[in-house]
Amino acid sequence: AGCSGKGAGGSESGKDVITVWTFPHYRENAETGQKSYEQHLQELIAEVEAENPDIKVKYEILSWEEGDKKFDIALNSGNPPDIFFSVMQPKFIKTGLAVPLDDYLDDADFADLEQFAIDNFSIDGKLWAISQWISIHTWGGNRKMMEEAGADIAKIQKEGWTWQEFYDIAKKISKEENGKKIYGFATQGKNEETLTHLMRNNGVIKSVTEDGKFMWNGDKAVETLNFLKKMMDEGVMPKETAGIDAQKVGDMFNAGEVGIYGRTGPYQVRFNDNRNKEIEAGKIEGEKIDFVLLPFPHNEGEKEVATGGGGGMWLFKQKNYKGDKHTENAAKVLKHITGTKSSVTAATLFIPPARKSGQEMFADLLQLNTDNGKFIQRTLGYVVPGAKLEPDLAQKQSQILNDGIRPKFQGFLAGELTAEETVQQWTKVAEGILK
Amino acid sequence: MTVAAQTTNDRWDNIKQFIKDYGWCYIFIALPFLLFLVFTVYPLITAFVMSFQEYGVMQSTFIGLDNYKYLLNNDIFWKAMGNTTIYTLGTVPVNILISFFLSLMIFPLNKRSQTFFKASFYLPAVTSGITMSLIWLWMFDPTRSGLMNIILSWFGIGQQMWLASSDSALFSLMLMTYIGGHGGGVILYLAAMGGIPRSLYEAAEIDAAGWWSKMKNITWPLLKPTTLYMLITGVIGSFQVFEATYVMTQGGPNFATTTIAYLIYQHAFEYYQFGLAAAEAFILGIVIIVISVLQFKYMSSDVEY
Amino acid sequence: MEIKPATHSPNQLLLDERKDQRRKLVRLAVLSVIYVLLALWAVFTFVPLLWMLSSSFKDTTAITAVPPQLIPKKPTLDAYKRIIEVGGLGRWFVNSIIVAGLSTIINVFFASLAGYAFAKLRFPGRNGAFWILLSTMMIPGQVTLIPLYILVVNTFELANTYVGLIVPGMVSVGSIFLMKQFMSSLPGSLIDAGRIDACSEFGIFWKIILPISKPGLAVLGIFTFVGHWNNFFWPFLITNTNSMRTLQVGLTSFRFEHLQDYGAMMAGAVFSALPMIIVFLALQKYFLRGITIGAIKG
Amino acid sequence: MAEVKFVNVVKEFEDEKKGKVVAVNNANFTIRDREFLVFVGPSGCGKTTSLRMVAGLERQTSGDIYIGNRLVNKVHPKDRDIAMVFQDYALYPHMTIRENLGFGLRNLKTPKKVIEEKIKEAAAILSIENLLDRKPRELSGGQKQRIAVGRAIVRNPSVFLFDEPLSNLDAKLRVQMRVELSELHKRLGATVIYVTHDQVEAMTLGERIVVMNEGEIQQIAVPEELYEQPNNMFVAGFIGSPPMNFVKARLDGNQLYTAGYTFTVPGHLLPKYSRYDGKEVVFGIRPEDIVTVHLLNSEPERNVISPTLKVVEHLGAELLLYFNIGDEQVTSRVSADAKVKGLTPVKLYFNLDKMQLFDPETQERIN
Amino acid sequence: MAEVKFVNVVKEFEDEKKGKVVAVNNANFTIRDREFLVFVGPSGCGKTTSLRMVAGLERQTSGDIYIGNRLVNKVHPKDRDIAMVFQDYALYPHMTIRENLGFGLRNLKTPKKVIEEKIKEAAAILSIENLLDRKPRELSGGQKQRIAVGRAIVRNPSVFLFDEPLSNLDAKLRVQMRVELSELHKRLGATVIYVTHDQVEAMTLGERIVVMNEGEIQQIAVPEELYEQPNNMFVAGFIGSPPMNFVKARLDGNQLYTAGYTFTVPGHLLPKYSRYDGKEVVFGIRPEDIVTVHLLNSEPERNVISPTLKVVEHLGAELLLYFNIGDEQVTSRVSADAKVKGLTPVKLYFNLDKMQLFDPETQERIN
Ligand SMILES: Nc1ncnc2c1ncn2[C@@H]1O[C@H](COP(=O)(O)OP(=O)(O)OP(=O)(O)O)[C@@H](O)[C@H]1O
Ligand SMILES: Nc1ncnc2c1ncn2[C@@H]1O[C@H](COP(=O)(O)OP(=O)(O)OP(=O)(O)O)[C@@H](O)[C@H]1O
Ligand SMILES: [Mg+2]
Ligand SMILES: [Mg+2]
Repeated sequence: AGCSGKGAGGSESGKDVITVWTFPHYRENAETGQKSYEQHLQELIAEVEAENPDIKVKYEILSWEEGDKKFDIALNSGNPPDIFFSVMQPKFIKTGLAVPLDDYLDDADFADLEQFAIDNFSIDGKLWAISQWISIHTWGGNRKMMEEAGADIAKIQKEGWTWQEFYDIAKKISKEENGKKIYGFATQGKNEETLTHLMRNNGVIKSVTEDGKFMWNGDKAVETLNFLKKMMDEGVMPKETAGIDAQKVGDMFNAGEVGIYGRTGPYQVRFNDNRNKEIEAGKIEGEKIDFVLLPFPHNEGEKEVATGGGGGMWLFKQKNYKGDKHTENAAKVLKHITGTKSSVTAATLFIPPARKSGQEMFADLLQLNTDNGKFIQRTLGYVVPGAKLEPDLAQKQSQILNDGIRPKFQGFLAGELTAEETVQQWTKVAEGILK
Repeated sequence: MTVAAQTTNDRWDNIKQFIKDYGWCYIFIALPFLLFLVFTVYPLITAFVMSFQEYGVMQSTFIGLDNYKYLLNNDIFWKAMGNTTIYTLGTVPVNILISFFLSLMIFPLNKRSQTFFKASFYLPAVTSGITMSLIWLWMFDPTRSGLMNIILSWFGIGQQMWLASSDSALFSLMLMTYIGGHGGGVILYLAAMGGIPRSLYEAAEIDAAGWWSKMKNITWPLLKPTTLYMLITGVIGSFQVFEATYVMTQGGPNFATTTIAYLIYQHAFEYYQFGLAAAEAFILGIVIIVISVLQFKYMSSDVEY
Repeated sequence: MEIKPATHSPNQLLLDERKDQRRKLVRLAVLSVIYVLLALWAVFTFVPLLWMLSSSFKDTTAITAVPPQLIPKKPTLDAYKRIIEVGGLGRWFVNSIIVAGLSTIINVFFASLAGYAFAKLRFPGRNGAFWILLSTMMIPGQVTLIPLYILVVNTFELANTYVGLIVPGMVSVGSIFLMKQFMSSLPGSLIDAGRIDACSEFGIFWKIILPISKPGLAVLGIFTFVGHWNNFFWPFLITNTNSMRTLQVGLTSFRFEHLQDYGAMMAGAVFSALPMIIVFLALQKYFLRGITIGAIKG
Repeated sequence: MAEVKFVNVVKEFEDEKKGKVVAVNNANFTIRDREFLVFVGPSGCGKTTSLRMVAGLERQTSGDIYIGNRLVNKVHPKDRDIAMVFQDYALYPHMTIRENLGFGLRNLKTPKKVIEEKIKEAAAILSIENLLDRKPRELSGGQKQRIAVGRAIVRNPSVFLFDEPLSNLDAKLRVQMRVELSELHKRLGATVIYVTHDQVEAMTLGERIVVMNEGEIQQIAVPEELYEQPNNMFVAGFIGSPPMNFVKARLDGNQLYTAGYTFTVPGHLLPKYSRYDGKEVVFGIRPEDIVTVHLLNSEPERNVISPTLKVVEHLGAELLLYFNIGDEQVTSRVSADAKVKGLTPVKLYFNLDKMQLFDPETQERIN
Repeated sequence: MAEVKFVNVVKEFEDEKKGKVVAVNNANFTIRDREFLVFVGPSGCGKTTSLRMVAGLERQTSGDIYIGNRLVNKVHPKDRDIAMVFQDYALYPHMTIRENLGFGLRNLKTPKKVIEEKIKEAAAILSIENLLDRKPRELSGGQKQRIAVGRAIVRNPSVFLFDEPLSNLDAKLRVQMRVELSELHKRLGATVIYVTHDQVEAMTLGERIVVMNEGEIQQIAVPEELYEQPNNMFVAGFIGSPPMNFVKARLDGNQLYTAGYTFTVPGHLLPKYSRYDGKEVVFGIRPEDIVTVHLLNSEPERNVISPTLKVVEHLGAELLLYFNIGDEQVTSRVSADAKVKGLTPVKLYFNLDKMQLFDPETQERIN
């Protein structure tokens, strides 16, 4: 192909060229016979090209770290790809180049999509992307360690657990064994994700409401922070949490240093299975782990709330508008590569596909009948989306996050601020921004 | 022939002569300069215009000095300015000194050892900044199993939080530059040291100067031009430091490592406030220019460029 | 008048002898200390590199093992196998060579041409032009990304082409600065001799100045090559197909959501550092001669 | 025909610190065809600048320069039919000697065979045949110098320009090269313009000499004239080694009063000094015109003084005697036969037939 | 007491390309207290090396060096009670003159006031008071040279070492500085070792001169002796400018046969040459001992030849006449009064009373 590509769009042998930018979700595994994400995408593209001989699809797999930035630059240069994979980003909408999908979808499509998937990508009453999956946020646990500490895992997965119940188990797991420290709980402290999960399960579902009110300003926030503090003080959770990232948490869990850990997802079931297989095959050293997905614990008297998200395919036009026909073609491609068959991607990642038809089609792959599978199904029922904010307000919210919550929370984890000071300070930032 | 005709003729002659005399000079810098105009100056001018706008892809609105005003009244901007300054003050002179002392130690060695150490100090530069940052992120693991903590424990020093504490995060980033990354400086210093006449040292030896006196009174002052060069390029570089913050700390914790360059990135790509980012860049640019001019003025009294 | 030893006493001789002995010892001691210090420092600076090297030979568990294994217990080539299996490695490598190589050649050529003009030729506007160049170094590059992208991708439509990869980096002010400093020390009479020998102005540059500037060119060459070889962001921005990727861009495909293949990344980093080490070793003899920047007025 | 003519030539430089510098001020003179002309003067007086203007490496600020009757103001160096030898030789360090010699011709697209021949010829003239395949750095100073001349020869120019070509050589080699250059000039029969700050070189090599100082031409003359009839104190002091002695004096009738000594001016010289009778003058006399009395056949009646010597320098064949008249140091140069030992007073005869008087204001020679 | 003594001193260098280089070979001599001794010789003969061994900047391979009776083989430069003036002056470019002068004393922790005084004293001696606050780059060559000497003076050493201190100055300044150095030596009364490759400097400055060649000492003598009784052809050729003429000849009775001419040896010289009767010799005669006949009172009967002149150089007071005897170029130096014009043959008288004969094998003077 070499030098043939000349920017997005344009035509090649009279065909309408549609550009797709997406990310490498998983790679090929020759032993399990699993294809790579790229291969799955290629299949879908081949189909849509066969169906529409006037369309040529060009796709690019971006790298995770910098892909967003590449897209940001392309978008702000007025030259985004036609289709892009992303989570919900109100700022995309604000540029005026994102194209709402309502006109290109029929009722059947809407019916097939999980309601959460629709809600997640709706703003202004318009749908901005077709979700590929519902990525549920969960916690994860080491069955052996938890059961030794007296946990009834089946019950937890079915009915949830309270902060206290969680704390008791975690506390029991924590110990120091011949110089090696074992923690009941660990989570990454680079951002406020875990805090968000706990806040939602302490009755505060949104940090900023649709009408522009800041909700993380009161006792509930202090209480939640203090719960974390207690765990750090008591050695249930590493006191270095502020400097621990997700990768490190995973490593610690695999090394048997952690019983329960924060923020993983169904995908981890697959990774864990693969790891166990490799250990069995003697390819790598290590202990096999029986991995269980866990719900977020909720505070006594508060409702259990699950958190989810999900990436989807967005449709864009270019500043140099290429015509309605082109947009239509792009929408066609988008629909196909997010269609029922595309659920293979979600299923491969062991995440529930956003399309109900997809969940059915790949039921085997999803192993929905296992304990973990059942837990996922249950979670889908009570996952609550965050506030659906206007782009402007969304931007303010992210500014509150960047300038207030995240830095102060980091300061709190590092032991530099008390819970009260933390809440006070970020409230002040939030009020300044929302004013 | 009329007078007027003569003068136009003269003028034409003058132009022809000018082209004959200097034409080549301009041709020599023309192509580089043209490319430079297109790919550096033009984007810079566009960015400069952007700094007076609220940028939008479809259309930008002119808002005068609002971006600049906003920044000058913004706490985070000043915090970042402070961090950047501390970082610059804490890295550039220290690193120059380290390079200087390393060179000082290498210089008296024989050729083969010189080559060996030069290569040793330069080679870490061949790995990309991102890879380096990733490795360091790993070394700065705040738990007991972090490499840096393990090394410290050999010396009986307790566990450090490194990047995880506001107190030590910026210092950790600086520490990273102290170790490694002196290859260029060492090469430049060694070359310059080779240029100092031997007779000066011999004169000093007869003048009863010891090692320290020779170093302080001869080597160091005579390396001023090189030091100035490294100071200026170093300041330019460190005022624009971005990669380490971006990969390792994202400005945290609690803004302890937020640098101007990182702030620019945040404004540009997180909020799509390109106008604001441009304004920030130009404020930073002015600061750097002022500092460079001051350095030139202060340092170059003995130095000929 | 100072008192000077009138006669040559055996005492004095002994004293001198002892003093000399001591000086010799001190010298030896200092030299050993220098070697030890330098070696330690070298090891210190090498730790990250060694870590990179050793990690590239570890399996996925060893890489995150606690405590860290400085030397892999069970060295394996798996990581290297993985990066080779991904495919495209050869192609990326070739692309990198083309892009970094051409960029270096063009950069060195332009920088020496302009550096020569700024250092050795006198013409109206010389200083002004040079200072304009220099001051643009002081503005952070991030803000010009969007305008540059619009220019290269939208206006010139150079996305995903070698030209687009190379052109914006063809001229670097830093390189011009360096070459100007270097060329100022060349004897001007050679240029005059060339003029009298009926050599054209470009001929003087090409046949006289370039050949005698080899040390400077080598230093600039390696600096530029390393810079372009490690350049990630621009190639990432403007390439769209696997076949146009450079090594640095290609190597990022080992990062997956929720899972980073550190082993492969480190193997990739080792792999991509190799050519530069070779280039460095090949050119390092010029580094010995080095270049001097500026001079003390004496 | 390669006469070189300067008409009202002025050269100014813009110096960053000093502002405008006049390097050559209104030079007017003609260098004759086949003449060996030497520019001499102290450092910074504008010699090199004059030469470079002839070469076309520098353009005069105003005035005209002609080479062989052709106005060359706007002619490129390569078309001026000149060749130049530089002070630092400016050999191309990366080329062999052969390539160095042939470089100019190759640029002029001369056929290979012709180039080969010319190189051979030049190499024979300078006896450098065995050096042709070396690089400049493998040569000694004298050899380099010869190559630099060879590079000029192969061009077969009508004007040769030399910029202090001998100043980097040691004393002995300098003497040898001087003779070689002199012979070469005779053989080639080209016009030669030669710049030096060494007056010995100027005197021995130049058919005529241009003495410059601070951009101004002081005198143009053949060596003897320069030595015997210097225009002014500058020329008198610059030419001759040790230089002419200058002593403040007052002329009164035929008596010359200096600090402590009185001299009698020979009668035949008096007419030309009549205007200065009773006025302050500067009395100039060359060291060789002050001799020890006992070397003469008979002791003269007048103009003999017995000063105390400060220093005696032994130069083998000669002695230099230093003493003071008032504050001014005076040198006498006598044959080693004088056998002056130690610093005892000695009788010295001033041969005032060879004296010069100068106006202390204008510093011009009184004539 | 600061006599300097070399006993069997050998210095070898390890050169990367040439292997072992003997820079100084078995030197044995004593420099007397307060003596002004000059080392002279061609480039690379080992002069600087000898000096640096005295300074302690280089350690001899074998042999002993004494300064003032103290064996200094293992004494550090700063403790040798010496001061050195370098060829390139080695002034610290970034320090003012005052700081330059005081640097050594400051290193020795001398009290500030004493330093100030010593600087003042040295500045007065050298009349450089007005330069003290300048930097070296603001000085002319002569001034720099003076500062370099000043830096040595403030140290008040018993031995001064000079390494070609005048070679960077122009001819005129060189003459002036020579006299200054000479006077300075008298005033300070210290031992001076002075290195130069310029024989004029050596002759005028040295109380005694050491002539070196290729690491070997050729002769140590006072200037007159060196000039009149050179040990060998090397010394004879090196001392004197223009150098002594050498012509291959055969001695037969009192006849000296050269290529084309026959000379008659004065009878009083014959005894010492008797051993060489009938053998090949080298006939040496200095240029000033060949004079034009018409400058003499009467034409001598013998030893007059009429060669064709190749080149005539006019040096103001003198003429140099170049001609050949066989293949060998011979120079005659005559007063300018000889008024030789053009290259017509001229009658030249060889004053064989001043002749020397050398053994063509050993190159030693026949005595
Ligand atoms: N390119 C230049 N820019 C400014 N001033 C110059 C330039 N070239 C020469 N000058 C000045 O012009 C004057 C004459 O210089 P020139 O080189 O002709 O002297 P010179 O007689 O050759 O001296 P030297 O014997 O030192 O070579 C000096 O004052 C010098 O500083
Ligand atoms: N450090 C050194 N290493 C190797 N050889 C050296 C060294 N220093 C001097 N030599 C050699 O020793 C010999 C004598 O050198 P020295 O410097 O004493 O000569 P010189 O008489 O001072 O000459 P010049 O007049 O050129 O200064 C030379 O052949 C030189 O190459
Ligand atoms: Mg000159
Ligand atoms: Mg020497």
